[in-house]
Amino acid sequence: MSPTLSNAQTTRYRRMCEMRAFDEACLEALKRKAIHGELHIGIGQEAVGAGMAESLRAADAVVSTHRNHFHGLAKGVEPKALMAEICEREAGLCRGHGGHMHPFDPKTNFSATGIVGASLPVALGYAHAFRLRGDDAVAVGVSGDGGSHTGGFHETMVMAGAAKLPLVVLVENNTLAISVDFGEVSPTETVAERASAYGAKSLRVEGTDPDIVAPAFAEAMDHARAGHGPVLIEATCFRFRGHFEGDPEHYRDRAERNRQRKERDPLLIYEAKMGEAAAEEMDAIRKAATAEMKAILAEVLEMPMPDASGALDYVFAGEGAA
Amino acid sequence: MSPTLSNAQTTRYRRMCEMRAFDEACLEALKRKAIHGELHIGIGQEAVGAGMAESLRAADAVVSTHRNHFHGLAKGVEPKALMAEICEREAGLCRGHGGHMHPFDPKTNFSATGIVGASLPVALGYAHAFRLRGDDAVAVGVSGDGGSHTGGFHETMVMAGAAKLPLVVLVENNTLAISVDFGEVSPTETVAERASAYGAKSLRVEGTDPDIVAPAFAEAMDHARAGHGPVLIEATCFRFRGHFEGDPEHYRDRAERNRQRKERDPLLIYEAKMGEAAAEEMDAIRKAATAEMKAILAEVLEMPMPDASGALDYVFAGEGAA
Amino acid sequence: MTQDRTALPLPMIISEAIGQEMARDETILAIGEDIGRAGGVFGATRGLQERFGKGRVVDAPIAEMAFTGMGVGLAQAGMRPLIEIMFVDFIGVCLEQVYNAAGKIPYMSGGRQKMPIVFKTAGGCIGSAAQHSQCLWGLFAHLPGLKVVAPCSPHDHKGLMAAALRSDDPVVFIEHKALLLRKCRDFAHGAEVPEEAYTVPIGEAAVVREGSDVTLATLSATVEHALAAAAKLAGEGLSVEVVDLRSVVPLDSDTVARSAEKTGRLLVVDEDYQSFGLSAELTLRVLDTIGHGTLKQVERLAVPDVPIPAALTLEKAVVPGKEMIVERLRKMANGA
Amino acid sequence: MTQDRTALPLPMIISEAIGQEMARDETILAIGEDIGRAGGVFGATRGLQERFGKGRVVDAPIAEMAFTGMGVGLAQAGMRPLIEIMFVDFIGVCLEQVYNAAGKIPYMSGGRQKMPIVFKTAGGCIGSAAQHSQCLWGLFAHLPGLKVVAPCSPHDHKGLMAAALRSDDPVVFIEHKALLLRKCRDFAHGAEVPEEAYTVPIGEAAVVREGSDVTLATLSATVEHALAAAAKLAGEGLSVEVVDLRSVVPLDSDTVARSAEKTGRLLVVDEDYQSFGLSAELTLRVLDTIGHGTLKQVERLAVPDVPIPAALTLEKAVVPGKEMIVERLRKMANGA
Ligand SMILES: Cc1ncc(C[n+]2csc(CCOP(=O)(O)OP(=O)(O)O)c2C)c(N)n1
Ligand SMILES: Cc1ncc(C[n+]2csc(CCOP(=O)(O)OP(=O)(O)O)c2C)c(N)n1
Ligand SMILES: [Mg+2]
Ligand SMILES: [Mg+2]
Repeated sequence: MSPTLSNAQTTRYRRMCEMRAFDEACLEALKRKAIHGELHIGIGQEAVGAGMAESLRAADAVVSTHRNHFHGLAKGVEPKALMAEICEREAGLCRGHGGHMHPFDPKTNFSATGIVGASLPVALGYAHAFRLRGDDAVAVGVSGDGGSHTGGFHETMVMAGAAKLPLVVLVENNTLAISVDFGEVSPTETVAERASAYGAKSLRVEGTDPDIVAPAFAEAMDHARAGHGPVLIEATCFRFRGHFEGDPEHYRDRAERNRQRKERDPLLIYEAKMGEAAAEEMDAIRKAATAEMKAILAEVLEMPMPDASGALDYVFAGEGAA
Repeated sequence: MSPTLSNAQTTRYRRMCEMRAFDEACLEALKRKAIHGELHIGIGQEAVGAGMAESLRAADAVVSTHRNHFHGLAKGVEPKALMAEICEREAGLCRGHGGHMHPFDPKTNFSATGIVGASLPVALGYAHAFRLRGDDAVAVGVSGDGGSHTGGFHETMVMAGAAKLPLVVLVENNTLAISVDFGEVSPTETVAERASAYGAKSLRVEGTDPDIVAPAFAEAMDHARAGHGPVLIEATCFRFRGHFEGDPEHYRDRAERNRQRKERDPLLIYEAKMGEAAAEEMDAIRKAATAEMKAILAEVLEMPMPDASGALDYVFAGEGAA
Repeated sequence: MTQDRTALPLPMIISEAIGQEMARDETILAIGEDIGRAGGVFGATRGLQERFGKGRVVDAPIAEMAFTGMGVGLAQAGMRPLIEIMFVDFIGVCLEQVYNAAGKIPYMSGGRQKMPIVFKTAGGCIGSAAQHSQCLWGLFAHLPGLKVVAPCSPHDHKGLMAAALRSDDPVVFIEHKALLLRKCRDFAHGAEVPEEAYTVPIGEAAVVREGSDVTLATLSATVEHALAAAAKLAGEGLSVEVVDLRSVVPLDSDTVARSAEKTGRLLVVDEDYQSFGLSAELTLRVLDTIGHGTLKQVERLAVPDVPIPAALTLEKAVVPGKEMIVERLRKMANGA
Repeated sequence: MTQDRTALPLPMIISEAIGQEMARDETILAIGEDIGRAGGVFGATRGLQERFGKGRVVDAPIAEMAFTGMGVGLAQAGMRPLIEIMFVDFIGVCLEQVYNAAGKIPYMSGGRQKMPIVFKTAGGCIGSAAQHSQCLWGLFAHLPGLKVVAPCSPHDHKGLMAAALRSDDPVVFIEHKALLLRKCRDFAHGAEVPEEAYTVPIGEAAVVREGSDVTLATLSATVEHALAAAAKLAGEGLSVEVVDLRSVVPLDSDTVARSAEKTGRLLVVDEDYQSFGLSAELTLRVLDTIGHGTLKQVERLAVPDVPIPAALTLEKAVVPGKEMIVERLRKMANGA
């Protein structure tokens, strides 16, 4: 049987499946009490991650938020090291010191922060470094819709706009900041339209279809890479789960949520779009991704926790094991 | 001899003269070592102050910046109490505890801050209070061009815009933030054009002529007072003196500064505009204002300093003399 | 009164206190993220928006700099705002208005402008690592003009919240996330909470367990760990007096001093970072009061100046809990 | 070398240090308000933009949150940024990136990401009241992961700035405005500054005047007041040993302890707020080292937990200067 999906389609779908499976494995890890803090899951937003992944180069940087697993995978962070970090293991990306909100991977120029809005200034720093060194790399700062209201967003856009730095600010607008509806607290209907206040290029896409996200994100990256200045790209999507695991979600209607879960699932959307003919092929991709992430989780759960004796290491440089 | 100036013109010119004379008296006080800290002078920006004064009501609030004397006078703060505070006297507006950057006058709803950008959130608070109580008062937050780049500016505009609060943000664009040229660090040519990012009404005026500022500011106040939401009004002007007294001004060309001082002096502009016929009348107004402020300064310089024994009072409510 | 109020979760007690004060005084209003429709991420403002409307219980965007500053403007406009900073860790984005404005304006205005603001926030460790686990009361306490409250028992939460809302001074009110997840009856002390409004005065420590061998002074969730440790050690013949400080500013070091003078030993336990914070200040004030060299032992146990790690194994090694306290007290008892 | 380098203003020494390091290491760059064209409001970066260009000496807009965060991103990108926060008082708008990111990332990354950032800022009182006169080293010191330096002498300014720029850790470098207005020769110690680059190790206190009756430990501009006070009291027969701490983190309490053990008396003087800061931490560490009750006197003199007032008469009453120090030392000598 010859494949129905093109290479690009296969990659997009595979990436989404991996991101979904990764977060499902995190949910399993939580259930098994391998994670003892707050956990933010990206299910529903995979098309954004898959769309980004395509045009990110190794030298580019991505600075993400509290909801960062799929961005990490998109940037090429090793899934096992990431999962091990999320599960607080010694072999984790950050030796179990960082945890799920604070992955730092100097190898792939990927990092994140648990403070809303704080990702963007850090991305701005990368952008300045790239420009100064004459690298043609681009820095991507990720924010949610909620983060677009922060002072950090503004200050970053002001500086990037004035200096025309190679920065792409990606706003994932899932309409909610925990319980707060974007429509109720935003003075504008979209985030993208605020780009004009910064002389930035503006793009707005439906973020549940990687075939829409990928070319738009590529356009943004090309623009920034070519030295034409920052881009503000808004991707609309839907947050499937509570803000954090354990969120009682008193603030939203369960039926409406379930309806959206059905209608705006990037995986279902892509499966429907590819049609019956591709069903088997896609099923295999999905199963493979699920199996891979399950295997990773199984392996991670066997890994040792950091030894308490190292709890004081790494506050300053030169402390602790190399 | 019947007067050449209309009542409105007289008032505008008189207010400008008072503001000029007030700041000149501050310079004199500094020379006499009656002020021992940093001092920011508003000379050159009086047309903005006079333009505001007209449509400010007692119940309105003004929250100003480090460069605040003329805004205080515009809001109706008692000049002697203000001067006494600037000269660190016990009879000052704040008993000599605040000083020139930190005047607080609950009677007129006037206050200021020495932190750039920090005036605007405070004004937002007044605006929320006014709306909540059903007062038809308006809150005015003042910022310089430099302050428009701060996160506080953005967050304030976001909240005011979304809630359509009665807030007027007045940006005095004197093109400089200390040494930094607006044109070099702003992503937009004007501040006013950023209003669209907040669904706010936008106005931009030349701020050296009170006949231009006054109606524009009135329009802004009316808009906000009528419940139509926030207004961003930018007034262009020129900072005559160093950022602070003692500023060596290495960063700007002296000849160019002197040229602008001649061409963009609101008092000279108004005098020229009113013509030869008004010269004598205006001269009298100016002399009266100068004499008034000199007399106030003389009186203030005789006032006692705060007694050291009170240095620990007023940290918490109920401490110190009533 | 048939309902067993000790079955209530602590957040309900807090929202009850706020609701009673808001009903009493219409100048009180609350602003913060998720405090309205969601009733607060822990439920500590549940029901208030329905009761008092969206103007008095404002669901704010993530714009802490704006809405902490709003607190200052509201106070200047004659209101009594409660500003919620969801987690105390986020104070880095908006400390400006808290310490340069709210904390200083009463003084800068020569007493002419009061600042009745409550900055309500949650601190403490429940496993969320370096950016969501801090206490930071030591930071606020260093900055003049702020009262800093961190209660433990349900009874104190209600009374101190009421006192904070009635105070004319800015009060930083730091709840502990681990306590916010509890019901009243899960507390070892102060589980009974009257339905009617009352206040607990800010600045008075409480001896929550009497003892004769050593004084343990602490606050917030650590009081519960301390009580558990004391109960355990009682079985081993060690009698621990536990003092709940309840506030960091004002700091009631006199109560601690009296206790330490009696027991002859002092251990200050602090979930905040050890250095340049509460533990040294309290210890030194106690020593200055009762005389240096008069106590047999003076020690402190706090987070050893490291960020809070993610892994449970590491976290347990740096955040003082019951076990760590027991161990230290045993060591002290053995004279080590 | 015929030029008398002691005629140079202190800021020239600082810009010399930065310039030498930037020339040595092209990953170093500087971002801040007015540091480029104007050369810094005190001149501490004069000439650097001309020399190294606008990409390495960036005149920033008033957007501290953005450019402190840039520091973090630059460090992650392999650069060594110097970020200038003009006055330390402004840290309230951008503390977030300093303590939640720069201070914690080395730890949060398990040692995999270093953070070589210098946060250069000016503190101290020169008459500009509550929002422009603070020191705040106690605040930074409470937060883990930050080294905190506050030099006094020109010699130390140069050597510690070089050390800070070479350090792989985030360093908060706090200058004092009053010192920035001086020439080298106006300093009572360390006025001679070599032209060539050198470092002074971060974390070592210096005994800047030997004495036998009492130890006075302090830092920054207060060292100069202390030396003046000591000189005056020498004439009255009181021999004061003055220790310049030079950094708050690491805190070299050992040097202070050795001195106090010798003199038998300790006075810690601090221009920062007294409570929950440097003075209690240092005092307690010294006592813990040499034993409680071993010193005849242990006192501290600091800003008494009030905002800095505007009026000179009030300011003098709360900010420790030469007179206040003399008075306190006399009192101690008289056993009061
Ligand atoms: C400065 C700051 N304020 C508040 C929070 C608490 N918080 C964490 S995530 C979040 C909502 C973020 O919403 P959004 O940016 O839309 O991202 P999403 O969760 O939807 O992905 C909030 C309020 C925080 N982490 N940092
Ligand atoms: C947050 C903050 N950053 C920096 C400063 C130092 N500072 C005081 S005034 C000023 C320039 C302000 O420029 P602008 O807003 O244009 O007002 P102008 O002085 O021109 O009236 C700066 C950088 C400050 N006070 N607060
Ligand atoms: Mg969202
Ligand atoms: Mg300006």
